Amino acid sequence: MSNTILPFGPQHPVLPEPIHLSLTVEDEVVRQAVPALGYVHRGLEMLTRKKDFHQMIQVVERVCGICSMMHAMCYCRGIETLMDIEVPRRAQFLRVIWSELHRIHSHLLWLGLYADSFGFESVFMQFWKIRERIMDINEATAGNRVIVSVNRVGGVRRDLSPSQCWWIGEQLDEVETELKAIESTMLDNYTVKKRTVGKGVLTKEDAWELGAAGPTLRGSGIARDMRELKYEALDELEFEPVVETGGDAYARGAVRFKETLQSIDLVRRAMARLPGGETAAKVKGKPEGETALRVEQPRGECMYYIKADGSRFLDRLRIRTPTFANIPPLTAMLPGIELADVPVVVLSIDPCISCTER
Amino acid sequence: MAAAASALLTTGSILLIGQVPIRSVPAFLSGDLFATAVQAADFALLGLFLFFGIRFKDLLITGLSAAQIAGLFFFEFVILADSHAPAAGLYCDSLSLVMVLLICIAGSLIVLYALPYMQEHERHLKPGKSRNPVFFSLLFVFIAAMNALVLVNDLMLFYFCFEITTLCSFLLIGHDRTRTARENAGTALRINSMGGAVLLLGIVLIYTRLHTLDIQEVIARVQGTGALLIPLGLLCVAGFTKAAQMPFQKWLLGAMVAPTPVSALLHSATMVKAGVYLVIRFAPAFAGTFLSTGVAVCGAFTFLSAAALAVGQSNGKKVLAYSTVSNLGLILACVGINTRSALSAAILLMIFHAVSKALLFLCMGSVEQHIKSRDIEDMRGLFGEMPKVAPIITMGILTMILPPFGMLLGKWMAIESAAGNLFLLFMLAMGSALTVVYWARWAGILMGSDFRGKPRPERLHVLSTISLFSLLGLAILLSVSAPFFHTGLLPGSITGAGGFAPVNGSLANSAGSFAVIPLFLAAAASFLFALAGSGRSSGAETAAPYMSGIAGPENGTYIGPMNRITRSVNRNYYLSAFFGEQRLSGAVNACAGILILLMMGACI
Amino acid sequence: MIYAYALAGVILAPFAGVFIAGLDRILTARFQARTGPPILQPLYDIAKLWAKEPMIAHRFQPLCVYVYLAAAMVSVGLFFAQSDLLLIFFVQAVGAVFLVMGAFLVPSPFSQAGANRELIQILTYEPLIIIVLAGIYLSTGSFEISAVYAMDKPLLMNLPLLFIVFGYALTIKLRKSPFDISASHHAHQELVRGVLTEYSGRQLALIEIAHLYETVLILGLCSLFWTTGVLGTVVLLAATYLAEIVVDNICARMSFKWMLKSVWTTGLALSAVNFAWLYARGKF
Amino acid sequence: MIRTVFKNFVSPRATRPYPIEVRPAFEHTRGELENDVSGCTFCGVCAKKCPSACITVNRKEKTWRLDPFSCVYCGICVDACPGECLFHTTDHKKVVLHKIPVVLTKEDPGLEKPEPGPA
Amino acid sequence: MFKKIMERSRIKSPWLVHYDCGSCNGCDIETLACLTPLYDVERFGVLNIGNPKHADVLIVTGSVNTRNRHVLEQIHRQMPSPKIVIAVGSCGLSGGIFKEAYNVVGGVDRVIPVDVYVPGCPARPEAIIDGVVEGLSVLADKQRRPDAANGAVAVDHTNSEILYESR
Amino acid sequence: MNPVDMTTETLRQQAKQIKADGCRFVTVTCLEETEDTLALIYHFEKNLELFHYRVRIPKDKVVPSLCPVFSAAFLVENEIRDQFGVTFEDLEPDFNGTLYFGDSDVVTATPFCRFGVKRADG
Ligand code: NFV
Ligand code: SF4
Ligand code: SF4
Ligand code: SF4
Repeated sequence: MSNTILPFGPQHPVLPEPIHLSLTVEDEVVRQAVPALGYVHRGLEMLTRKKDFHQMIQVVERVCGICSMMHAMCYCRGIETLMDIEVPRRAQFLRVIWSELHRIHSHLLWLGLYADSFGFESVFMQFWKIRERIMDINEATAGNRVIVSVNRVGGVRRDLSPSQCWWIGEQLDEVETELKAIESTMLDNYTVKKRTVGKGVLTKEDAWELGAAGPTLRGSGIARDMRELKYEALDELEFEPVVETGGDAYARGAVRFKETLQSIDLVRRAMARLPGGETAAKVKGKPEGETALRVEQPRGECMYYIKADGSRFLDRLRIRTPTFANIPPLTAMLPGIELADVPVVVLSIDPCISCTER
Repeated sequence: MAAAASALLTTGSILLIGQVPIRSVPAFLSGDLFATAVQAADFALLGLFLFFGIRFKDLLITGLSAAQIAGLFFFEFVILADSHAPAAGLYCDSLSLVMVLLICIAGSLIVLYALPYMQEHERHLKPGKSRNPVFFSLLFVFIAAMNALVLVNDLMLFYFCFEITTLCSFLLIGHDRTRTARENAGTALRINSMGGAVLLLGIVLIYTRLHTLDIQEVIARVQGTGALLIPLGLLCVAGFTKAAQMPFQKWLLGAMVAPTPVSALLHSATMVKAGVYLVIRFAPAFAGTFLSTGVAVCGAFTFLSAAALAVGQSNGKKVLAYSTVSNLGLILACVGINTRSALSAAILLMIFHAVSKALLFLCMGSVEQHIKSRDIEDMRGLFGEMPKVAPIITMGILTMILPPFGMLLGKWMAIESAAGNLFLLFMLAMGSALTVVYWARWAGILMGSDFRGKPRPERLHVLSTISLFSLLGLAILLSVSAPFFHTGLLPGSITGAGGFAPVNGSLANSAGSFAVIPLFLAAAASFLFALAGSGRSSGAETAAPYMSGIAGPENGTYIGPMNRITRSVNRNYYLSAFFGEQRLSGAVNACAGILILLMMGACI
Repeated sequence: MIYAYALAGVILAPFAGVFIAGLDRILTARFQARTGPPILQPLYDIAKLWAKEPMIAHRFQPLCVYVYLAAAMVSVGLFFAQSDLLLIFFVQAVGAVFLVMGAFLVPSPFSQAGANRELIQILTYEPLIIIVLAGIYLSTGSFEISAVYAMDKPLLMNLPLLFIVFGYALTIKLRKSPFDISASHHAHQELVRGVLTEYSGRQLALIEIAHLYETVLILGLCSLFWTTGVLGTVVLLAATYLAEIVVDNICARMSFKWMLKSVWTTGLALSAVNFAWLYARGKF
Repeated sequence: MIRTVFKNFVSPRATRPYPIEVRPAFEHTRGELENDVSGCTFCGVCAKKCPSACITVNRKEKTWRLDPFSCVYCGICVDACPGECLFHTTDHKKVVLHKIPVVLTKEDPGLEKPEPGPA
Repeated sequence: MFKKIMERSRIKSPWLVHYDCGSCNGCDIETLACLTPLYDVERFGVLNIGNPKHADVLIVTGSVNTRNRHVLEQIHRQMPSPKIVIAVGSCGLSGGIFKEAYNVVGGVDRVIPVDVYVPGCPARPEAIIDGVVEGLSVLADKQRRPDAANGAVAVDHTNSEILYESR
Repeated sequence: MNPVDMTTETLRQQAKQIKADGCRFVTVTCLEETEDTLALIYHFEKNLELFHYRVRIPKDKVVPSLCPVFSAAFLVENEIRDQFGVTFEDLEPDFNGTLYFGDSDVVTATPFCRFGVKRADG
């Protein structure tokens, strides 16, 4: 006898973004899940034929609003490698500060959506309330709440004044205390644990084999964080990847929660050591050659492949985003879980479809 | 012929109204000749069972029938050898009357329905030569045996009728002569032989203590003494087997392989009701004893567990079967509670259950002949296909679960009576909730709109139509008139002080009242209101269902991965993790067995 | 006289319901550090839905909705007529069954799954309510509401644990976390809005109204636990409802399997203890 | 959570009563894009640099045309403008019911004082 | 009187459904942010109802592409009128920075009639609130002139005082 | 970045070897090199280091899929199928060019192949 088949998405209130899953369900237990993509595909990579390599910064920033800063950073680093540009130390620190702020905002946002996915509305509200402080920081320092647009080839477009740093520190303290206040809810609450522990388990071996990235990978007990590559100013800032061993939705949530606190710490330390100097190097010429490089996005490892032929227009730009890598693990996680847990598990990889499809 | 006979039966039974109680010992019943004839028939019957047992190589049947033969032999020729028991003759009080009415009216309607049904059935089955005459004869023998069973006052005669019903059910279940039919007939015989053996043992024990076979006398002498619990307990167990209580439910489930009229008969008016009747009949004898509580607990447990099993079923006939088992459990629970209110609840439930269940089974038969499946999932949107039968089924279902209809009235009475016993109450409460689940789900599925088969014209024979509509009308009519016939028809011993009585169209006792007539008025008013209200909005176009924004061109489809048009199906919501047959059956049977053992153990 | 009460109840109940629901939303918002809507918001919602373009998904759906509303109204009427508690409850169940049937009518996976889940919810709370009503019966000797009002001591004293059990049923009926499983007030759940998915416009308005009636009914049942003084009743109701809102805000939505298991076990255990206690005090 | 919830309940609500009370904007907020045409030389640098291709400059007719509905408010043009006549206000662009592009010409009364006409 | 209540209710209770139509999430999260404590559009009775069949307002973020245009059309179709559509962000307005990308059809108004345009990249929550408020006056206007049921109608920009009052 | 060259024949064999060495699959990049050849660059990583392997193929060649070795490869290979029209053998699940695109008549069959599409700088 055939089972229930239901279309989950693209327009679905628990999914913040359009992705479709054809779920085959038996007695509320998922037996099979077939994904369908393409509802956000724009074909950004091909815009290299219409926009020059400077303009592409603005384009890759808009691959995704949530991780826009790091997209631009990675892209700029790529171009800088191709053009042999030495980025000033201060700019490297500023990039770290903004990128970690972005990570905080992304994680807070996710934590809220995640709470909403298991119907914990007040926690959603709380996280988003806390998050507004980071948005304020973004707006005050970069001029925009979400798409900060601070990167440029050779450095950054904005600077931080000491008073701004001081203010940011203050705001981060607030964020930290408020986060600590709901730490026990996210990590110890009975109902939350009931909804997350043991849901969507990804073993260490599977996580590695299926190419999971970021917190999804670290939640399964593998300490792999691209920040270990020590790009930008990270070589000066000690850093330990956060690892959990559960491999379930709960572990992934815990990783992100702890990473948020860790990022707050990173921003503080980066601001404390912020060196003086220029914020951008002079740029001359056009990029040529090919390179592949990675940064750690909020959702994990993001790889850029850039090939340039010495003209204003890049030859090929390829972005491998963390969610793209996390989709195969997701499809492996879904069978066997309950229908009610589908949103929890789907959100537990922190899917960003606009990143995935570009 | 058959139609005429059924008409005769019905009128005959109706004529009985107002004649009760009758107690007579007709001459021919007391004659030696008759006694000998019954004796011979008894042995012949048991011999037949033995034969079947040997032929099927079934040790249990063989053993049981051999034991019964030996027991009967011992009883008739050793114990009864010198002291011949005086013949007890016939007894008809209001309880018997209710039963007779039920058997005759429901039975006749079923026979009426069976006429066209069996023709169609034969056409489909194509046996060498028509076996319908045999079939209808058996039906009538069955009905006759049932009538006799509720009318006799002699335990040995009762035993005889009891065994005849066993035989008839065995033959009728095996009617189709397929392998499963044969196997399930075997099961039925096996379990009912157990009942027969237990019954015989009980009778023998009673006789050795009281030296009488007169049922009324037995009851009168035992009532209030708390004596003779073991034989009475044995009688109850015999009743349980007939009424297919857990853990004896298996034969009734198997019985659905038989042609639908047989199932309808077994489930509604005859056979299972024989078991219930037996227990109700002897209820006064063990009122207030531990046995009574035991019966109540066993019944309530059956009510709960069978309802749970029904939730896990997608086979429509099985749902009906489990629901029968479950409702019989409820009835027996009421009998076990053994107060006046509880007994009237039991009798009302028996009446309403018989009518509604007969209706549902017959409808099921039509559906099955029409769509060639008995799976509930295949009945999705049946309304589109069978615009006559589907609403009747839905109505039938509603009469089973919703106020102001009779079944719910009975359930309400049951719960009000059970409120004093915590354990019972829990089981009744949970069971009644489970009942709502499987019925409501089914009703919703029937009336939905995604039937996907090719629509064929719905052909319903006049006789079937008459039968279905009469049953439905009867269910509603009886529900409306419940407060009145309750007092008019039920034994005075039940409806007297402390029991339920009609007050202003409500049925009330000291603990509460069920406003039957006002509710019916309210229901009628709301129905009109609803009709008017929905009539106004019927002008609106029907919108396609929400499919996450990717609904396909056809209702109920969506454009899935790879641009494929996928049909969204909704099936298999039977919570097998909780209520699956495999998951529950073992534990449930074990529990029920233990409960029965406890009950018997406590009698000792 | 009884009919007058019943009529008054039926007419006034929705207004009380609007007020309660509005207060609920404001308080919920306040617990989430928000401002929240105006108190008459439920009224606006219903009036707006009433005036929307009609759009029906199945021809029998309006019928089911109207029966749902009618059942809710009749049960509230019966309540104010101080009728039999069990009867009121069964009449209310008619509405629940029809709501489910209406959701089953449409070939939409969300409404179907929601309907199934709604059935599970009915399955979960129905026994509890029956047990609570039986508890009331044991304390008063009757299922009639008037008998409760004849008591000289609040029921809560006799049935403290059963009141908690009733709280479970209340939470489920009000569709609050952790039991907003078949449909929630906001559609942020896997089944969109579950049973309510396919109802729209006026039908949804009718459902909302029926829901208001149900809220009033269930709070009315709740009020039976303290019948010896108006102040006590009001305090009890306010405290209970506040507790509901707080629970709603400190719990995640749970799965129906958990609900069935945990509610049945804890509910039955609590009521067993309460009954045992009653028994020990010779209340049987 | 219960602590947080009650804390929320007793502390003043976090809501910014937006339409009634408007919070002062941050200094560097990139709000609506404006052109003080008086300083514009119609050099077209902004149009060339704009990643969203939403500015068109016609040197001959001396018109500066902005499609504010495809502008992404990145500020690249502002950074690039040699005449320093482009700037962001701190207020977001207001919502509209119709998409009408902004077309500014030299003759327009710009944002600052009007240019004296040709002598 | 009844009619008056309904008219008033309609602008007091806009339930919205949000569809992310290939947005970069920027506008998306700003739309969601409107629901959160700091902006709390529930003040205006707005609920994110998630189901088009219950919604009055469709908020679309992002640019339309070849696959999701059908979804968008369908959601719009499944909303019972009176309804309004608010396009949010440069992408929703015109395709924004992606308007030249090969899989981008353009703004939302290429597919369904849009009533209110909220510019920005991303549009700020304040702007989105403005958009909703503005949309309500369009809604009010639509009910006064039901013949203009769909499609953008010219209304006076400023008659949204009803929402600004009293809160 | 110095890609090691491979051929389609040895591709799967080498992938197995790479996997046995403890490498992890990262992604595949496809690019158009000349009018009728494409290059597939396979990226792997081990201990934070990236390794690249390049396969040059004519446009109409069927390439063995990496799915049997690295099951995570299905998504990216489907994407390449969409964008460059490369057919992979043993791709599971195979969306057959419909991963991203619904209406084939609107989007050109192989949107990422530049020849045939006018570049902005001529
Ligand atoms: N983090 C991140 Fe992205 C990137 N790259 C990812 O999947 O968010 Ni939209
Ligand atoms: S860059 Fe500045 S001066 Fe040149 S056209 Fe643009 S606005 Fe005018
Ligand atoms: S702000 Fe950016 S998008 Fe807007 S006109 Fe200037 S350069 Fe173009
Ligand atoms: S307008 Fe900007 S922020 Fe909004 S979706 Fe488009 S690119 Fe993202």
